[in-house]
This record gives sequence, C-alpha cells and structure tokens, in this order.
Amino acid sequence: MEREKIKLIVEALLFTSHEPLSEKRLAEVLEGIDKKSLRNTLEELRREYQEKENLEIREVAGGYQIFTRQDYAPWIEKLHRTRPTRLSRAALETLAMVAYNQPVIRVEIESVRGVDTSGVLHTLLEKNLIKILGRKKVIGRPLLYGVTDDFLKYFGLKDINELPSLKEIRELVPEKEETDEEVKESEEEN
Amino acid sequence: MEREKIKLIVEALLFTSHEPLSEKRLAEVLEGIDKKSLRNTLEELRREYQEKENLEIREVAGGYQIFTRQDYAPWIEKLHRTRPTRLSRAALETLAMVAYNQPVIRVEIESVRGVDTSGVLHTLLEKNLIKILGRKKVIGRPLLYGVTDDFLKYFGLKDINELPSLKEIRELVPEKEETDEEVKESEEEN
Amino acid sequence: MAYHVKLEAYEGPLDLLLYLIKKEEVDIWDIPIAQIAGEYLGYINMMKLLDLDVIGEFLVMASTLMKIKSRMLLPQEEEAIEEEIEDPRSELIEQLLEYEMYKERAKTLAEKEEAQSKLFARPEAEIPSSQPTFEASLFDLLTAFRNVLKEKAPEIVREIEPFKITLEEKVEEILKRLESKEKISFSLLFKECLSKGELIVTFLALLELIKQKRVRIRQPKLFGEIAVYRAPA
Repeated sequence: MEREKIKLIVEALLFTSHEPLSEKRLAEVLEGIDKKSLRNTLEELRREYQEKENLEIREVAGGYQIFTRQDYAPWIEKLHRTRPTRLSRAALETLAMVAYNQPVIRVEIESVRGVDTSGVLHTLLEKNLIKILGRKKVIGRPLLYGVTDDFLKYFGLKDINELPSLKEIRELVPEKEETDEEVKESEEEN
Repeated sequence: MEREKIKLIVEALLFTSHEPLSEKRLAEVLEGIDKKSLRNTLEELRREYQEKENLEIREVAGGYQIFTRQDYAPWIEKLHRTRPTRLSRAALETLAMVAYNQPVIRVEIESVRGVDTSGVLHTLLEKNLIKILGRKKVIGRPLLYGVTDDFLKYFGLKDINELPSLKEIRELVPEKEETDEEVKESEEEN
Repeated sequence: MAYHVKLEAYEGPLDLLLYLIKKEEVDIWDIPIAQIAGEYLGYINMMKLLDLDVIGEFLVMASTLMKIKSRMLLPQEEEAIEEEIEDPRSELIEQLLEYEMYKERAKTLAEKEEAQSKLFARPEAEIPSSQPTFEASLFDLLTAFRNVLKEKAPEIVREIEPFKITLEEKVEEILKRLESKEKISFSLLFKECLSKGELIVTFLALLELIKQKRVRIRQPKLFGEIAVYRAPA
C-alpha cells in the first residue's frame, strides 16, 4: 500500500476512535504493514495536526488519539452541557501514593496520609483509576493496588514514567507562600 | 468573531459529536452568530472536506455530521471488530458466582440470578473464562463449573485466592454517601 | 443527620499540622512542639464544638504530640551519655515531609487533570451490538450489590415474609415508576425495599431491564450517584 493511502486510513481510524490506538492495534488493522513505515506515518500525521489550530494528535496511555485543543473547551462544554468535575484532594493524594509506589497496600497509604482511606480507595476502584493487582505475601495477605490505563487516560499521560519525579515537581511548582528555607533544606536531603 | 475562527470552532464541535448538529444547535453554542454567516461557514467547511479523501461532512437528519468515507469502512469495521470486548453484566455476574462458589452447578447460579443462564454459561465457556470441572454426584449428574486460567488473566489475578473476599469488598465500601463527597465540583475547590 | 463542615485544614491530622506549621511560620525541622501542640489542641476543641465526627485520627495525633512534648522536657544529658539520643520529633518530621511530598505530587496530578479535562476526543459511537456491554468490572458489580445489602439491616427479615414479590412484578413496578418520572436514583430504589428478599429481586429486576434495554443506568454527575433512566422508545 502506498504511503499516502496508509496515512489516510490511519487518520480515519484515529478520527473514529474514542480511545487511544496503539501502534500494535493499528498494525493489526493494517495487516502486513511494517512497523517502521507505520511509525513514520504516525509521525507525519502528527506533524500535520500540529499545524491545525483546533485539533491535535497526542500520545496517551500507549496510543495515539485526536483531541480538540484547550482553547476550544468552552464551546465544547457548552455543546455537551458538561461541567468539568474534579477529583477531591483526598482522591488525588491517594492516587499519587498508588502511582508512585505501586504495587502498594492500604496500610502503606494510610501511614503516609494519616487517615483511613478505604472510602477513597473504593471510589478510585469504582472509577477504574486503580485496580487490585493481587495480594502481598505478608501476614493477612492484604490486597495490592496499582493504577490502570484509565488513570493514564484521565491525566493524559503517555505512560507511568511520564509522571514527574519529585525534583521536577519542585521546579514546576514554585510554591507561593512556602518558606524558602523549607524547600532548600529538603532538597539538601535528597 | 472572525470567520476563520468560527470555522475552527464548528469543526471542533462536529468532531466531538456523534450525532448530527443542527444549525440551530450550533447557533446556540456560538451565541450571537447570525444565521447567514453560520450557513456560509458550514458550506465552506463542507467544501473543504469534499477535498479530503477519507472524511466528509454530510447533512443528516437536519444536521451536519462528519463521517469517514465509504471506502474506509472495511478498516473501521475491522478496528471495531477487533476491539477487546467487554463482558456483559450478566456474564460478569455469572462469573462472580462461579468464581466465588466453584465448583458450582447451573441451578445454583440460577437460584441466585433468578434467570436462565445457559446462554451466558455457553458464552463464558466459549471465551474460555470458565470450564467444566466434572459432574456432581446427585440426581441428574449436573455439570460442575469453575473458572479458568484465562479468567485469572482477564482480571489480572495470580491465583483464585487473590480474588477479594466479600469481607474485603465490604471493607472497601464506604458508609453512606461518602463516595459522593470524594468528588467535589471544581467550583467549590476554587 | 450530622452536617459536614469540611475545611481545607481539617482533611486529616497531618494536614492540620502542616497548616499550623505554615501559619505560625515555624521551621519544620525545628518544630516548637509545645506551641504547636497547644494550637493543635485548640483546633480539636473547636472541632468538638462544631460537632465534627472525624475526631479519632486527630486525637491520635494529639497524643503523639503530647508524647513528644513530654519527651522533649526530659533532661537529656543523662540519656546522652548512653547513646546518641534521637530527636523525639524526628519521626514526626519524616512523616510530615513525606506527606508533603505526596501533597505536591497530588498537586501536579491536579494540574494534569485540569489540562486533560479541557481536551475532548471523539465520543464513543453507539455501535449496535447483539449483546449489551457494560462498563463495569467485577468489583463494580459486587460493590454495587454489597452496598445495597449493607444498607438494609438483615434483622428486618424474619423467616415469614408477609408477601413475596416476584421478579416480573418488580420489573413492572420499576417501569411504572419511570412512566411518571424521568429517572429514579439507584439508592432510592433500594431504600424502599422492605426485606432482603425484595432487595435481591429489585437488583435482579434492574439487571433484567438493563439487559432488555428498557432502562438505562447513568451517572449524571461524573462519578456521582447512579440513576436509572427510562430507555428512549
């Protein structure tokens, strides 16, 4: 198949998909395509979309997906009459614990957060942002938790390694009233 | 608003909608736009899409909608066909019954679910999520079912003992409406 | 029903402690325990006055603070002879720093959430399929039902049930109720059940109706309370 045709097919596939499509998945549909030319096509397509003002192709959860750009959110929200909902702070803190320490058990999370988290864990399981990975081989065989693909999709992450390390966080989020010494000192510790 | 911008917004709106958008609806979203310029924009956008080989804008049921072109249907159908299927609720429920009570016979499942499950059992057998373990030594010698290794894989479990017990699930279930509280509307947070 | 007052600082004992440390502008590495413990107890008293029921974990922290305070008051020289004494505060400091780190991480997640929530993808097409599919995991199913069973205390049921409601009757009842109303909340549907038997029948009736595509289950508020809707004709 010629290159141009492949690109058109890939675009049509991305266009109709409500979830990220991995290279593997695309290769399955485009039987017999070699990996390299598929990747080149995706790169080309992505560059073309970079020129667009309203749409873009992003890599999320190990796949490619077309999204509208940020600036267009107000109109789209208006069309669908949706109001953005946000996770609570407790949910975000627990998610951070799970994402950075997976597989992790409940008591580990609670030892850091200092509060009972069963309610939050339940909520996160229900939203399919975390999942049960199995059991830890210690007394009581507690359940082990980890994050899901939906977690990556929800936060728009390519993969788990895209989560910023603590150092990056410090650079990214200069805290307003946080005392300077505090930050410096904990950096020294690292 | 300038014409080019309107066109970009309309395209973004059409992209995020899986049903035809009427001029009226679009005008509501693009508050204050006059009908004539909206129609012109739509006409222009449609002409632009006519140049595309893989996508087109069609007027359907009194509205506009983006479609992939006919020639691309085989690939799109293939994408959907090969889409990992989710289990139906009935299947999940039956699976839960089998997993937590194995070895189990059909009438036991039906006594809980209250509906005929032969179809579901058949599907699950076909998908290799359950298997026949043998026959129960009672009158009629009914078949005994249990879950398979594929079942464990599907749910990411190492072995059957990793399934959360009902007690654990109960622990994870928060009291009252706690779940709702975990999610705050963004406005509240700001 | 107790009303919930949720102040930022009250989300947990560590939150409150960090809040006080920042408010008093003290050094996290050299917390003036007596002062902070005093402030902390002041807040707990206030929470008691407000009749907040989340006090347990806060009390644990208060007692930790008091313990540290008393250990700090001990004459240190004697102990120091035996071994390098550890600052009684160090464990707490470690915990606070670790918690703060996760708070930062949570903050970056919140930023990513914010950014991602402004991006819209193609919606899921309604592909006609022979078998209805549901976005539910095994866990979802079990918890939903678990919730239902839990809310009703089993004592209500005795061996003799005054009346038995069949699946068909329940199906009819739900449909009838949806004639006059657009939706019923999932939990309400179960609150009105008189017995455990009826709960189970209600649950099954709901599953049956979903299977037959006669009702739809939706969460109008994302992740919120589930509602049962009449399926469009």
